[in-house]
Amino acid sequence: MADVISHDVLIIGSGLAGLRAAISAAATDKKLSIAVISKVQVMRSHSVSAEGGTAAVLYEEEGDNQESHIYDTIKGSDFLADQDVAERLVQNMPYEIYQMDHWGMPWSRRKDGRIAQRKFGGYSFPRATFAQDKVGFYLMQTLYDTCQKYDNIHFYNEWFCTSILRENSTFQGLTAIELKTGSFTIFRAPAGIICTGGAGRIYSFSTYAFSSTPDGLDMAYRAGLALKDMEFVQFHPTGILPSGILITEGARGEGGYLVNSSGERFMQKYAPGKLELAPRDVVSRSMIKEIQEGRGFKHETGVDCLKLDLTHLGAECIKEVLSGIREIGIKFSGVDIINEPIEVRPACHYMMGGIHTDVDGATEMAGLWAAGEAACNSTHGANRLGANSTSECMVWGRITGEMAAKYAHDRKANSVQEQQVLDEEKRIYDGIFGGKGDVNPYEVRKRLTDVMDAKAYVFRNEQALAEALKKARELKAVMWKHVDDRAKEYNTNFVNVMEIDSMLRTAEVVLVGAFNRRESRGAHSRTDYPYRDDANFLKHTLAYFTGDGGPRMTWHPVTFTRYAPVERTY
Amino acid sequence: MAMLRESQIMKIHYITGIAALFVVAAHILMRLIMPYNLSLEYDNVIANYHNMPYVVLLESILVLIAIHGFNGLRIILLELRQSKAWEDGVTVLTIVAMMAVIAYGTRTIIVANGLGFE
Amino acid sequence: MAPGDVYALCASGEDVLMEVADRNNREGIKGWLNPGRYGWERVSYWLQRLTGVGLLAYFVGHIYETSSLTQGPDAWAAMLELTQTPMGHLILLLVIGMSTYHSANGIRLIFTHGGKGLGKPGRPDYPYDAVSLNYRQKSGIWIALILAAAAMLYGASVLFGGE
Amino acid sequence: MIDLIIEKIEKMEKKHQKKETVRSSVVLKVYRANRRARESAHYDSIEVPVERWTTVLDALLYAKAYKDSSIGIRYSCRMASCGSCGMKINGIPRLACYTKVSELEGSTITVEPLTNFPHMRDLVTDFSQFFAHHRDVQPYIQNEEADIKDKAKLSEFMQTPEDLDKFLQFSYCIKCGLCYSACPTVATDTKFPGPQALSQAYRYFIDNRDAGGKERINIVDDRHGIWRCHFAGSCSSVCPKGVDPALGIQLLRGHLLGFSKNEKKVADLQERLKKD
Ligand SMILES: Cc1cc2nc3c(=O)[nH]c(=O)nc-3n(C[C@H](O)[C@H](O)[C@H](O)COP(=O)(O)OP(=O)(O)OC[C@H]3O[C@@H](n4cnc5c(N)ncnc54)[C@H](O)[C@@H]3O)c2cc1C
Ligand code: HEM
Ligand code: SF4
Ligand code: F3S
Ligand code: FES
Repeated sequence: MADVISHDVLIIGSGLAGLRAAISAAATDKKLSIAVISKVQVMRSHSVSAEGGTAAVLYEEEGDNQESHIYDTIKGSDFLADQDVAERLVQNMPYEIYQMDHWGMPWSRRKDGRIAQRKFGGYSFPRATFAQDKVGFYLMQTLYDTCQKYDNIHFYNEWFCTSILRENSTFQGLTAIELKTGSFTIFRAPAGIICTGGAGRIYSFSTYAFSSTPDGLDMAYRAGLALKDMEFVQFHPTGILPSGILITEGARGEGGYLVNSSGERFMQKYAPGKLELAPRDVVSRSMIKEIQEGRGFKHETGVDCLKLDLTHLGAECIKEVLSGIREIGIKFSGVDIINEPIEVRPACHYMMGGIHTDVDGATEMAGLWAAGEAACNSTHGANRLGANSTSECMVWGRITGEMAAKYAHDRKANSVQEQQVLDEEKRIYDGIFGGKGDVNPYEVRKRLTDVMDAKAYVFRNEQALAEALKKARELKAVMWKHVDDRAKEYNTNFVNVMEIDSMLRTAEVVLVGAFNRRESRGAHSRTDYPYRDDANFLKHTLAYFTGDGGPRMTWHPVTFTRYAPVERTY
Repeated sequence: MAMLRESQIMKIHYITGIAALFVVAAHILMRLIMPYNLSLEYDNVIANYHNMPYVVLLESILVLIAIHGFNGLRIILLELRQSKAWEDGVTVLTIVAMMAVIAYGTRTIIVANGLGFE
Repeated sequence: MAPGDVYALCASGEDVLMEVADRNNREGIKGWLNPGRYGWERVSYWLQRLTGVGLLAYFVGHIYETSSLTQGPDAWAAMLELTQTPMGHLILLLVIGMSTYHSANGIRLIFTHGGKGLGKPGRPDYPYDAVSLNYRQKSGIWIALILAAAAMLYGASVLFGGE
Repeated sequence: MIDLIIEKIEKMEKKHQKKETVRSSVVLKVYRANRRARESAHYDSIEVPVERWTTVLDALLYAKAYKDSSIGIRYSCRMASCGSCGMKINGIPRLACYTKVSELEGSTITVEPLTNFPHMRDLVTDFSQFFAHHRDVQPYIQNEEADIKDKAKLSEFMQTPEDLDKFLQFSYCIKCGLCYSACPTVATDTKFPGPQALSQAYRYFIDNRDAGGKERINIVDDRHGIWRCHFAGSCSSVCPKGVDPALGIQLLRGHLLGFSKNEKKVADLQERLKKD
């Protein structure tokens, strides 16, 4: 059988959640050996792209308070957030911000030397803590550098995890492929944390890194864990054309306007109270409406869009706090935001859904936790507020790291079930590497993501979703699984094909979830059911794997501790 | 071998470099007080070696440039290959070469100083 | 081998193994051959080296040359016959140029290595132009080159014009 | 007067940089070799369609999807913030996702793996030693207060925008390795930490929250340490993020030489300040 590597805690994914978990596990118990396994080199994780801010209540003496952060989060979620989870997030965040400061995070500062915060969509106080507009990057750097202090953290750069090994419902380890050599390896440990991030690459027009594919989610799904609330996909109002690269919400937080082709600040019509700083689902819907009603611009690629105007902020302000997006604008869109408005369009940006966990981030499998965007502990419900996601990664990274370390403390890695390893080997080497398909897998990916863009975008309806589902299933059935590259070493073709395989399954879960949820809530907006339906749908969607057929769907109750649902206006 | 920190060695390198600039300039200027060809005549040269300040000047040029130059060579060689044998070899070699050149040059100065005056 | 194997090798001090694992794909001094890719500072880098080594070679040669003094006027004259030739003068000219360039650029480098004359770090604005590669540095290199040329001209007038 | 001339020259150079050429297709000349499989190296020429905004990474990924899926390449963020896609493009180390085809001259683009990194396959190189160098310079805050002990007493280190500016630029580094690939010392010296690691040593050295210093300084003050930088400047000229590692290295060396005094006062926790 394959080689075996043993550790005490396995962390899958080296984004913000993964690194925070690694430090917390390593610090909790210095004797444990922690492995961070990632399909990219540590610092290449998608988290480095996060731009705008990390939400936390820091200045109570200046008028902010935690209750308000909790309420904003719950209201933003269209009341689908579990309220105990939102409380946990808000209460833990100040500590995380200061801890990052102590570890060297270059937070932007106010003149008095204290940490600066900016406005962000959906909040009633400026509480997005920022470091210019490269928050995710700096957080990653700070965490990565801090990891270097610990001798008990072992990085496995560029190992692609393929499946979870388990006995009944207890975690035992993983199988993974080392990209460099192509060797198939078993990792054993009593505890594991899945931090594999979001899956936004199932859409074409997306702000995500190319590496944000759902293979981590899919791995959990295939191991029998539920995927929760997958139909809730956030579309960020300002992705630039044609690449989909993000212009941070911080740009609007600093005072940027959205304008339509008649030069009008159209958000005045849709959210007079908050204007451009309404939550993202609201802004994205308004933008699509403007476009549908013919007040959009045409980008030279022929795509409809609107413009984000930052010219009134002045060169100095832009260079000081929005330098990153200025660079992005010039380089990738050919527009210097100091002089000209930039063309934008809503782009797939965040997955509210993920692996079903409880408030501690524990999954349904003993010894296995999930944190970050891959997890769905229901902080964000039907719509996440900007800056709350990096927060979530930090808070649950820490919590799960600590819990996994405590759990692993007096446990040894069990020997794994040989049959599972053989099955997995068969699935990937006979089914995929040795597959006999003749359709180009990359073409399959393109078709799938284009369908998702067209049919499961900001507005959805029954007919479009049904068509998309049909198309996705057709693509799944097509004979496409094959790998042209026969080499063992650094075979990215092989990796791509496995990613595409997982994308097909996950896209199906998203579509079935969206199809079943016959209401409009948060980011999920159905033109055929335009209102929120608390009587029937104030509950989470769960999807279970059933083999080759579609997912088995069930519901899960929402936890309420303080606020009853009310109508959501801004 | 690590008697000096690298920063101390480099300070010496810079100081010897600058000092060399001055002494070499003096050395060259002294050749220019008379026509170049004349300056090379045996008697004139030997006369120089009897002029005590000039002897000091020559000796310091010798020492400064040898230190600076051979340390420079050491730097280049160290960067070329890395293994313990090579690095130790380079260190020993440059120190020995430096001392040999200084000794040989000093011998010339001493002998020339004692040479034929009427 | 596990990832980080090279690191493990460095740590265990196995120099020879590390060299083998590591030399792979190093550019080596071949990289000097096309300095135009990178700019003036890169030119200064290898000119400083070449002139340094050149001067060292001349220095050693010069010590040998003068040592003939000790064997009396005849030996000295014989040595001069060898060195005071057109070829010898050309070499001397080169040495003048090299030492002028090396000294002038060397003084600039001493300041630079001490962090002087480079400007202050601060918020980089796009398009990023490194402050350390500023025109003070570039002019320093040009000045060293011009001085070297001037010194060589003067040297030529002394060496070749005197007859 | 001199300043004026210099400004003029700078402007002229910048204009020169801005040139864009729009083409409808280019030929990618891709370096191919699989080290472990002992395959010998050769170049493949692949023609791909391009548009005004196509980056070299886009072009390569198009080639990978539709022409030759076996091209080995590393990429992730496609927005110049993850540092994956460093490669030599027309002989100069650059980020593929940050280099537009329209910025390049000629209709053939040569792409090769970064030099000075052990080669793995096609455009992919091994970064283990590069990361190890980074780790060796202790790139983290050394301070008794680094880990918050009492969660009930939360406060930040005071840091003015001026304090921040001293190290901010160096913390832009995305560890892409372009500087390492360009540096002529790295090209021959396997033990030299390289511009990335050395500038990170300065980044933490000058951060006013860091109370360490001596040990980190002794690490770089080594036979193969900071002194092996000769200000070739190539690191700064290829750095895509304006880190200017050459500057960081020289400034740190200024402290080692005693040219610069370390006036850094280790920052106070905000709360202690309030009590005073
Ligand atoms: C452009 C952009 C801007 C954003 N800005 C903000 C913001 O301003 N504020 C905010 O709060 N949030 C923001 N977000 C959201 C936030 O960045 C993400 O939700 C968060 O970074 C996710 O972190 P993560 O650790 O969960 O996962 P990721 O950073 O995505 O990391 C996933 C990790 O899992 C690894 N992995 C995946 N699959 C496998 C596998 N099969 N085997 C091995 N390893 C695997 C990957 O290699 C990677 O290391 C932004 C998101 C985007 C797209
Ligand atoms: C006259 C004034 C001189 C000054 C100011 C000077 C200065 C310098 C400086 C600053 C360096 C660079 C060190 C580095 O990059 O780390 C250097 C290198 C060197 N110098 Fe000199 N030098 C002088 C004369 C000489 C002479 C006369 C010789 C010949 C014997 C010489 C030989 C070298 C050598 C061999 C190097 C090594 C090249 C390198 O490190 O890249 N120098 N010098
Ligand atoms: S200093 Fe610049 S070139 Fe070097 S690794 Fe960092 S970002 Fe890349
Ligand atoms: S290229 Fe190398 S020599 Fe120094 S200035 Fe940069 S590290
Ligand atoms: S792909 Fe991330 S830097 Fe190019």
